[in-house]
Amino acid sequence: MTFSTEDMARRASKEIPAGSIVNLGIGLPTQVADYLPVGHAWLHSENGLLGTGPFPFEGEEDPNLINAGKQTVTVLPGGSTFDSAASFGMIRGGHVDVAILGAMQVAANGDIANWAVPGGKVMGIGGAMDLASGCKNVIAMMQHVTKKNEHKLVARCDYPLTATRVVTLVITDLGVFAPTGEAFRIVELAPGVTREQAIAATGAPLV
Amino acid sequence: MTFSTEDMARRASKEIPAGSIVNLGIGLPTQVADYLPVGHAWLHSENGLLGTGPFPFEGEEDPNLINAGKQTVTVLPGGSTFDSAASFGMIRGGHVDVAILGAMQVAANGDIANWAVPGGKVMGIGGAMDLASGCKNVIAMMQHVTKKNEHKLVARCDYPLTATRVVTLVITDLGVFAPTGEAFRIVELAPGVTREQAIAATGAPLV
Amino acid sequence: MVGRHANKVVASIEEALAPLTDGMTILCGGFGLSGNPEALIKGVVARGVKDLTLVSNNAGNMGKGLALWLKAGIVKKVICSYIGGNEDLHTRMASGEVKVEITPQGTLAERLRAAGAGIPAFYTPTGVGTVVEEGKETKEIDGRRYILERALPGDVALVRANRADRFGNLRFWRTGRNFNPVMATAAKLSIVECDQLVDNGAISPDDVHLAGIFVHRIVHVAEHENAFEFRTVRKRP
Amino acid sequence: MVGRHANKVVASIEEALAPLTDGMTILCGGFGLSGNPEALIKGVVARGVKDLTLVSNNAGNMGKGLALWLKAGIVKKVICSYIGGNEDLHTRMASGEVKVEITPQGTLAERLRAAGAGIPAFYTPTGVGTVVEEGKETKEIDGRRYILERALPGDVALVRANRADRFGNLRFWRTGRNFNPVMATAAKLSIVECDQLVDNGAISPDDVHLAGIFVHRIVHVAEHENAFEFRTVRKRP
Repeated sequence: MTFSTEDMARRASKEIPAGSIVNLGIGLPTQVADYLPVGHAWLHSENGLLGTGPFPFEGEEDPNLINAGKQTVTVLPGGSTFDSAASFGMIRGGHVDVAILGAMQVAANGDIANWAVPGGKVMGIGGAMDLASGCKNVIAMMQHVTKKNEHKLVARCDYPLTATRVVTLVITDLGVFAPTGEAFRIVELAPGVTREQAIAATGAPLV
Repeated sequence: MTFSTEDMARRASKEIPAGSIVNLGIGLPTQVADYLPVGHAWLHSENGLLGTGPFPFEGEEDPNLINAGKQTVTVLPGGSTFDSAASFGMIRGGHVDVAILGAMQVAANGDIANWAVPGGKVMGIGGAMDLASGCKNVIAMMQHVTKKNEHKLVARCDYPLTATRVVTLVITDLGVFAPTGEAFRIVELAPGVTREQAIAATGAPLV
Repeated sequence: MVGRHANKVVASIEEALAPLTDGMTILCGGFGLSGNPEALIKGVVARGVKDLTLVSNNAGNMGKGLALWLKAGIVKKVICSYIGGNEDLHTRMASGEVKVEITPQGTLAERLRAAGAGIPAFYTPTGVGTVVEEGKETKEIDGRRYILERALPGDVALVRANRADRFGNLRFWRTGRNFNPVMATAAKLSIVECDQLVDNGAISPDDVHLAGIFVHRIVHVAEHENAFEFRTVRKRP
Repeated sequence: MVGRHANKVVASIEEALAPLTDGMTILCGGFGLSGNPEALIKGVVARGVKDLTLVSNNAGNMGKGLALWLKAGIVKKVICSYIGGNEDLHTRMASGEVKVEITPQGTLAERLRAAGAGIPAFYTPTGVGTVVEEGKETKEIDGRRYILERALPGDVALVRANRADRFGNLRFWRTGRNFNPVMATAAKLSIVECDQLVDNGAISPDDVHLAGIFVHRIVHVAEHENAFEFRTVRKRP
C-alpha cells in the first residue's frame, strides 16, 4: 500500500493553516484544493487572482477567469484580481504563506528541480522559480521514484534547479519527508510502507 | 516693464502642446493652469491624480481630493487616481511630457536648484528631484534675480542641485531663455526689457 | 504642436498598426489565450512587418493567438516565461528559426514594470543558484544573494482591455488583466483593443485600472473569440 | 495552526495597536493631512510606545496628524520627503531630538514598493548629481548614471482606507490613496482604519485597489476630522 494521488492531496491539505494564503502549482498540487474546507484558506493564482473558487458550473465558464494552469475557475466573495507585476510582487515579497509545487527532484538540502529534464524538451519556467524562492513555506508533491525507478529524493539535484534550500516538506506516495540538510527525516510513512522500502527508494540518507 | 507673474504664467502656457501630460510645480507654476484652454492638456498631480480640474465651488471641497500643493481641487472627466508608487512611475518612466517647476537657480548647462537654500531651513525635497530628472521637458519659472539682486541664471549652480542638465527653458520676469551648455540663449525679452538689462541680470553669458 | 494624448481613437486595426516597422520589439498582453488582443495580433500579420522580437508570457498556444506570428514567420526572437504545449514555438525553436529567451514569469513582469517606471535595473532573488543566474551580475545584500535584472522596454505594446474611455483609461475583466497593464507602461507606443469604448467620465477616477497616460491608440473591437485552453467545469448540485 | 488571514476585524483601536513595541519602524499612509489614519495615529500616542522610526511622506503638519507623535516625543527618527511648514518637525530636528532622513518622494514610494514586492534594491535616475547620491553606490547603465536605492521595509503599517471588506480588500477615495497601498505592502503587520466596513463580496474582484493579502488587522472608524491644509475654492458662475 502506498498513498494514492488523492491520499497525497488530502495529506498535503493538512499542511495548510486556516486563514493562510496558498499557491497550488499546476497539475497534482491543484487537487489539494478538493480537500480544503470551504473558507479555510485563500488560493492565489499567479496569473492575477486571489480567492480562486471551484470550477464553474457548466455553461458558466468565462475564458477571462482562469487559474495559472489555464483552467476555467470562479472567484469567491472576498476575491480580487490584479496584474502580473502585482501578483508576483505578492509572491516575491513573501506574502504567500504556502506554495505546494510538483517536483522532479528534491535534495536533502531543500533544493528543488521542477522545470526541466536534462536533454528534454524545454517547457519553460513559468512561475515556478518565483514561487519556489518567494513563498515562506514550500512543499513539494511528487512520486517517490521515477517510472524508471530512479531516485527523486536525492543527496544533490542533477536536474536544472528551480530554487535552492527552500523545500520544507516532501509529500510522496511513500509518505512525508522533511529535508534536514544532509538527510531526509521521515515525518510519516504511508500505510504499509516499511522504513526499509523508503530507504531503498531514497537517494539520500533517511533518518 | 517686465513680465508680471500672470504674464509669466501665460507665456509658460504657450509651451504646453495640446494633448500633452503636464505637471505644474507648487507655487507660481500652478498658476499656469489658469491660461490653459479647457481640455487642452492633462494635468498630473504627483500625489496620485491625472486630470486635475479647477478649484471646487465653495462648499464642495473634498479633503481627500487635493493636488501636490495640498490645495483642494476637482477631477475632470477622464481623470484617474492612483497610488504614489504608480504616480512616480509615470514621472520617472518619462510618461509626463512637460514639468514646469519653480527654481532658485538654473545654470547654463541646464542644472536646476530648487529645493534648498545653503544654510537655510531644510524644507525637504518632495517630488522635485523626480520631476526634474524624469520629465521629458523641464521648464523653470522664476524671478530673474533674487530680492538681494543676486543672479539666479548662473554659469554654475552653487545651491544644492535638484537635477543636472535637464532644463530646456527658463521663463523669468525679464523674458524667456534657453540653456545652451555654456550660455543662455535669448528666446524672447519681456516688453521694454533691453538686451543690456538682461545681460546685466544674468550670471552667465547671454547670446 | 500637438502631443500624443489627443485624438487617440482610430477607426481600424490597420490604422492602429500603421506605425509598426520591421525589426521592432513588440510587447503583447495576455496569459495563454486569455486576455489577448486578438484583432491586433491578426492585424500584425496582415500589416506585413517581419523580424519582430516578441515579448509575451506564452507566445500563443494551440495554433491560436501569437502562434499566428510564428506560423507567418515574422518573429526572429521570443522572450517569454512558458512554452508548454505550444508546438508552433517548439518546432521553430528546434529549427533555429526563432531564438527563444526564457525568463521566470515574475522576473518578466517586473522587468516590464521597471521599464515603464524608469527603473533601469533591479535585484531579485528569483533564479539565484539556477541557470537564470548565468552571465548576470549578482550581489549579496543583507546576507542573501540576488541577481541583477534589466528593464525590458519595447517599441510597441499590444493590449486588450475590457473597457476604455477616449483618453485611454482602461479597465480589464477578471484574469484578462494579467500582463496587459505592464506591457502598456513599458512601450514607446501602446495600442489598445477594447471590447467597449465609452466617453471620458464614464469610468470613475477611482475605477481606472490603467491610466490613459500609458495609452496612445485605441481601437474598438466588439467581437472576440476568447478561446479556452482548458474548459473545466463542475456538475450542478 | 491558524494563519494571519483569519479574523482580521478587531473591535477597537487599542486592540488593533496591541502588537506595537518600543523601537519599531512604523510606516504611515497619507499625503500631508489627506488620507491619514487619524484614529490609529492618535492611538499610538495612547499606546505609550516610544523610540519609533517613522516613515511617512510628511510627518504631519499644522500640529495635526503625525505631529502628535513629535509633540509626544515618541519618535527618534523620521524618514520623509517633505517638511515644509511642519514646525513640530523643524524644531525637533534643530534640537537634535529627532533625526531626519530626507529622500525624494518618488524614491520613497519606490523603496516601499520594492520592500513589499521582494526587491531588495533598485537603480534610479532620481537624485543623480545631487546630495541624494552621497554615500550610495552608482552604476552606469546604457550610458546614463543611476543610484542604487534600498528597499525600505517596516514593522507595522498604519493605513487609512475608504472601504474595507472583512478579508481586508481595500478601496481608497480619490487622492486619499497616495502612500497607503505601498505602506501596507512593505510592513510585516498592516493595520487598516476604514471609513466603511463591508462583507466579503461587497467589493467586486476587479474593484479592489489593494488585496487583503497585505492587510492583517482592520478597525472600523466612521468619523474622521479629514483636515484641510489649503481650502481653495472658486466662485460659482
